[in-house]
Amino acid sequence: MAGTTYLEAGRRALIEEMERDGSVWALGEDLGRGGVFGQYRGLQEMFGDARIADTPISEACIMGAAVGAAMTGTRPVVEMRFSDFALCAVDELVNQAAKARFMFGGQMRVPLVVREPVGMWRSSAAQHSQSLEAWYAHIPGLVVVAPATPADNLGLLKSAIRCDDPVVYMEHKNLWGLEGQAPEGEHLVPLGQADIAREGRDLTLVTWSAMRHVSLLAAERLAGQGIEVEVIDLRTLWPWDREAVLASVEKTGRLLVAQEAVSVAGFGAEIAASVAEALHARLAAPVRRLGAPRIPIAYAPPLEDRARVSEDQIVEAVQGMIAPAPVS
Amino acid sequence: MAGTTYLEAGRRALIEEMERDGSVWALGEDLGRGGVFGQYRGLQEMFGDARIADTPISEACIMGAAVGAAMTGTRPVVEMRFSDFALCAVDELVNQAAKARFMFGGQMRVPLVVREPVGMWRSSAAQHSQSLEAWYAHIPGLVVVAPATPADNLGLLKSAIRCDDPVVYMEHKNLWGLEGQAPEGEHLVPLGQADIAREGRDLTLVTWSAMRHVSLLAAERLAGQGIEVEVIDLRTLWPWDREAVLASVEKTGRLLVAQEAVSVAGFGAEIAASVAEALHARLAAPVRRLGAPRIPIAYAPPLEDRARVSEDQIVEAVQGMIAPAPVS
Amino acid sequence: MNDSASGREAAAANLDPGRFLPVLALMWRIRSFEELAIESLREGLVLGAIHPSIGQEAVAAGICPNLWRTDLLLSTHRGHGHTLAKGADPLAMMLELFGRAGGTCGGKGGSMHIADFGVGMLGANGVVGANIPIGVGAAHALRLRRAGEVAVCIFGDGAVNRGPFLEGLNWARVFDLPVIFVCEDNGFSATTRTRSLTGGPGVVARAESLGLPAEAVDGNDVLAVDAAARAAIKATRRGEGPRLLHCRTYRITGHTAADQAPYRDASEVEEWRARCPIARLEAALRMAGVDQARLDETREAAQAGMREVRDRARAADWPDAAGAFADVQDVGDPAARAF
Amino acid sequence: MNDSASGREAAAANLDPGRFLPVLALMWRIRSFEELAIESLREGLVLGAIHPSIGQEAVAAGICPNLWRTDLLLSTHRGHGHTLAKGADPLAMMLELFGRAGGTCGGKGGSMHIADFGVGMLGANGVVGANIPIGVGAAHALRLRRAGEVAVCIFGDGAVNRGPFLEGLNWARVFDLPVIFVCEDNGFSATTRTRSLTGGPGVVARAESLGLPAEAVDGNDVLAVDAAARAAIKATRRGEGPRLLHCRTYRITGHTAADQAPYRDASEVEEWRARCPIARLEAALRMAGVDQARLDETREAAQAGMREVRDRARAADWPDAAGAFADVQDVGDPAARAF
Ligand SMILES: Cc1ncc(C[n+]2csc(CCOP(=O)(O)OP(=O)(O)O)c2C)c(N)n1
Ligand SMILES: Cc1ncc(C[n+]2csc(CCOP(=O)(O)OP(=O)(O)O)c2C)c(N)n1
Ligand SMILES: [Mg+2]
Ligand SMILES: [Mg+2]
Repeated sequence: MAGTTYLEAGRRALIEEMERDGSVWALGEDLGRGGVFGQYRGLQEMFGDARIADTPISEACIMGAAVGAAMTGTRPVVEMRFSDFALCAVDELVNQAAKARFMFGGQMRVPLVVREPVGMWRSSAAQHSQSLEAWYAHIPGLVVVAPATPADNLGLLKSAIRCDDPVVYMEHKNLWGLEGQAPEGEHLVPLGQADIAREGRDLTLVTWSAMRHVSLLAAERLAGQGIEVEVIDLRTLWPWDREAVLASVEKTGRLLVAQEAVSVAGFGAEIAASVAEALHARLAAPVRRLGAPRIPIAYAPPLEDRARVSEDQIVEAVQGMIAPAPVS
Repeated sequence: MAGTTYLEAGRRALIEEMERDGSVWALGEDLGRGGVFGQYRGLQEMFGDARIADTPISEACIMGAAVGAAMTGTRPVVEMRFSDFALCAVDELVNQAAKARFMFGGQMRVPLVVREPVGMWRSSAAQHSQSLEAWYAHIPGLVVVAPATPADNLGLLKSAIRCDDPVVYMEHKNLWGLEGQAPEGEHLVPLGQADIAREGRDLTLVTWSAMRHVSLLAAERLAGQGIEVEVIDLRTLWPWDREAVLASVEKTGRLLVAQEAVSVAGFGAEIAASVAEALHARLAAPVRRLGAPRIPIAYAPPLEDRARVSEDQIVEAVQGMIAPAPVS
Repeated sequence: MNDSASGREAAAANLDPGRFLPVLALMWRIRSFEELAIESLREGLVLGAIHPSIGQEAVAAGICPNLWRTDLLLSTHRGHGHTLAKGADPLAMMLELFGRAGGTCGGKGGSMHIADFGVGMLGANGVVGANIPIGVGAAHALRLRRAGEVAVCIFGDGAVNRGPFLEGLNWARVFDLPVIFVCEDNGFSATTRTRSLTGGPGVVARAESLGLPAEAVDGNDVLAVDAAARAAIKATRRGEGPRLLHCRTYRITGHTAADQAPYRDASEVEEWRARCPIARLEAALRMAGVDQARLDETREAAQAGMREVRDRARAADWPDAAGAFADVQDVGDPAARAF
Repeated sequence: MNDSASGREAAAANLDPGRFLPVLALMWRIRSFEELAIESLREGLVLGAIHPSIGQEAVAAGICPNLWRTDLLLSTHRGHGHTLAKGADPLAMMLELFGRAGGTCGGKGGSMHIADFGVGMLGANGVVGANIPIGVGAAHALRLRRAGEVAVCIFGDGAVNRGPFLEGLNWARVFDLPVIFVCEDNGFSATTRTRSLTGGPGVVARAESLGLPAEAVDGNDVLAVDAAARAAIKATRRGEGPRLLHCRTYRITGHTAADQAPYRDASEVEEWRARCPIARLEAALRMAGVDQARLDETREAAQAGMREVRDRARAADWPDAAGAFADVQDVGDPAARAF
């Protein structure tokens, strides 16, 4: 194990995979200068400007070209800078990348990874803060990944690059500087496998991405009150680890989902509905979801905070589910 | 009341609103030749080519220009031809239209209607068959409408055009020829109000768009077996009529959602999760969802049909919920 | 016009029948394939919409025979001709249109998603202009792999008003990619005249403004298309970078096989029928000394072959419904586990 | 260069100080606003990223004073200068950057979404190129309403590689709209030189290929920008349709206020500092007989005014948190009912 950051881990993952497989290359804006957050620092010097390609500001062509290049024997890693800008390339991702293999009867694959930095991050406002993972989970053909720790950013990005399906890979902007340990040798985290971040018997708290850390803080506080929360970090949203979640709720009898995205039609709805369908009789309390209200994300902190799920909210929600308020 | 079709009703709605309000105009490809399905037949002759504008094949600019024109005192009705092509204009709809009023602190409104024909329709395959209403329901700022009958297509399109918010208006391609009655005078259907298409005491079946009709056929068959299903056609997905649904499930104790879209992360998840959260103790059976499997839509009928929710599936699901199979 | 007409005659006199009789056969096969597809649509055998290219055959037939099998081709919703010309099996194609087992895409795609990766045909596309970035990316991969192949990306005049046109051509220039763009200009964007939707002098000027050499050719003259395509492919294969060909042509049918095209005069259609690219090649071959019997034979053989294709397709099985769950994705495979 | 240099001197000698002293004041106000915003960012008062336009003031100041208050302006992430020049209140703008109550957008937007519809400033935009279709649509609405106003849409050199540039300019030509496009070319697409990302001769050629008259001007010479803008606005207002101005300039700061810009030489920055558009206007005014004291006064007044703005903004209240639920939408209003 060695100390690293979430950003460094992603950088290392790409370096390792590019060294391992000459067909892997990356394309996006400003990659030669290290990318907008420094995730690509030094890579153009290491691999040359053909494999770390600086592109025009042409999101549709970045994504579309990656589709064509993936069909033609290479493994592109697409950098979208902010997930919000990927909205300029939705046809290319959803109508083309996701469907091509099926539509063409399995003649080929589209092995590409789209890195889409997501989430709220110091007053970035409505066009630079979104989390739209639910969209991609809804689209047949796509794999959706959202790592929360340095080790997972290393192991999942490597798995994503080796995956033959198109992967939407959502790094959280607020986690770039997060420090943690990562194994020194080859480290792969399988896609589709959740991480039980904390064990507990009283309630299952399902989460992913940056919300893992808020959830763990809340769980810590609740432990002080004698409430043992099991925190499950999904890590991959499609396919999500249904077995792990159902097994946990089978044990605890309670499900709370904590997500940064807008709650309405967010991916938490899929989890809550699935658990309610599968384990209705086992539930000691109704399933519950926490997420952002259905409002755009504002710039000023007092307004921005209203779109944030806080540790306090999680603590309160858990308390409410464990000891329901008496019905008046 | 007079006999009409779903298509004619939409055409009449637009004519009435254009006659009523000189700031309403429509823009899209081939509108001068009546639009791809004939929904705009004769309108350019009636209103001139400035108000029924033929546009280049430039979806991003069609949507973006509508945003600018809506901010500048007009009420554009955008025709996207197939909802799939709206994926070429997602930034314009989601980052711009939906957020502008909020982002700019309420300085103005963006009163536009985006007509997006959706759904499966005779072997149209993966790029001409999608139903992505869940996406738009997830986006703060948008209203989402999906009419299922001629009368509703008349009354809801008129309401959508009068609405000061951006509305995603999803007509179903397979319903264009559907015949029905529509009131002869002014007919407005309020946004956000569900239609109880059939009353019943045993189970609440929530649906929308073309699936309303499949649901009603299933309910008819079930009635023959003594099972009385209450069919609720949501009509508007955002805001959805939570009160109507909760009141019905309060009565029946059972919820089934039937949707044409992919079930995973579809809008049915929102409804199922909401009902499970609010009425857990009242439920006599777990909530359930029917929807397409997570596969792209194929061309050949035997394959295409695997993505279709059938009357049989609904009947079986209801039967299973009313008399659960004994646990082995 | 006299100059070019006499030039054409001279060219025709020099014509190598050994090279152009197969081109004529190809054009007849395309024509016949589509006529039978239209007929089959009316019979309910073809299931979705089809976009015939009748009258436009010279573009496919002028370009594709100049390509290697391993060169790559990206096409549009109006792609039957391109696909046949690139070497796809007409039976597999007809099966695809009929939605049957053995179709190029196993019945999953239909006319608008026809593809045959085995002959470098990377797909028709249901989204106008979407094939441009994909074609550019295919060329980008060729360059990264230092392969000697080129990619050809064909699109209509309507696609020239979509953003991906600019993004793709600019990209091809910036990365100096081995890609040839072909604007197959039939004058219509679906039912609207493209001229009324298009600012400026046209696609050649647009390509040049993005730094690409571009050339206009008579898209109903397969000899002209052939000559321009050969030169372009040769230059691009040599490493001279991307370029564009603008082929002016006309579609004799409506936008789809169901479109009666009331938005244009019969006389206009007749004018263009008179410029039929197949008849023009026949005339040139006659001038080069090929006798009528040989021409008739060529036509009849193509037509008979396609009728057989249609008949075999008619008798074929439907695909197994379980296939609807195959080839979606490996991770999170819906065939392996119901989600 | 001699010709235009001597032309410039002649123009300067004819300069009307009554018209250009206010322009100078405007440029100083922009410069000072941004210098204080950068300082305030370092103090933690400005909250998000800001993109200064220091060195580029001649574009805003050459164009906007020629507009009516009711003309419309669409800007970018680098929009402070345009917004001030269009007449927005600097205090409301600084409050917006500080995220305070009373900001142009009530603290909801910040620098990248600054807007003042009251003066026809329809918004900065966080998405490169997204303002082009919106600006085109604003012009479309003007035309539908037969209003006499024009729309001006400013974007960077990087935006010229996005599809909406083509779609928007083509649209403006096809519908013959009263819109003037301004490419404010500072040579960089964020941290990459735009030249290396751009095929062909550039934005003027691209605009011309789409049928728009286009003109290149020295974007650091406010007199040149003013003259070109006046002519363009006049023509467009008269109904002569859309056109484009290409203003070549340079940003003295990094891409954002936090960017140290290690990707370029100090000497290059120095070269451009020497072409400071403010200093050049001062020189021209001096040549036209304005004395130094008057120039100093102008600068000092602008700076003092902006310092006061900053101080008042610093003391302002935060917006009420409940505002986060306001102005989302009327139907399905999250403020009216928790969903
Ligand atoms: C992005 C997009 N917009 C609209 C359509 C609908 N559509 C299908 S074909 C077509 C006309 C295309 O014209 P052109 O590119 O000239 O090709 P042609 O049909 O003439 O061969 C249109 C508008 C589409 N498929 N994709
Ligand atoms: C669609 C999109 N892609 C990428 C970005 C990130 N980005 C912000 S500013 C910028 C550079 C824009 O360059 P230019 O248009 O020349 O404007 P300048 O910053 O030079 O004023 C980039 C790439 C964005 N905001 N939107
Ligand atoms: Mg065409
Ligand atoms: Mg720039």
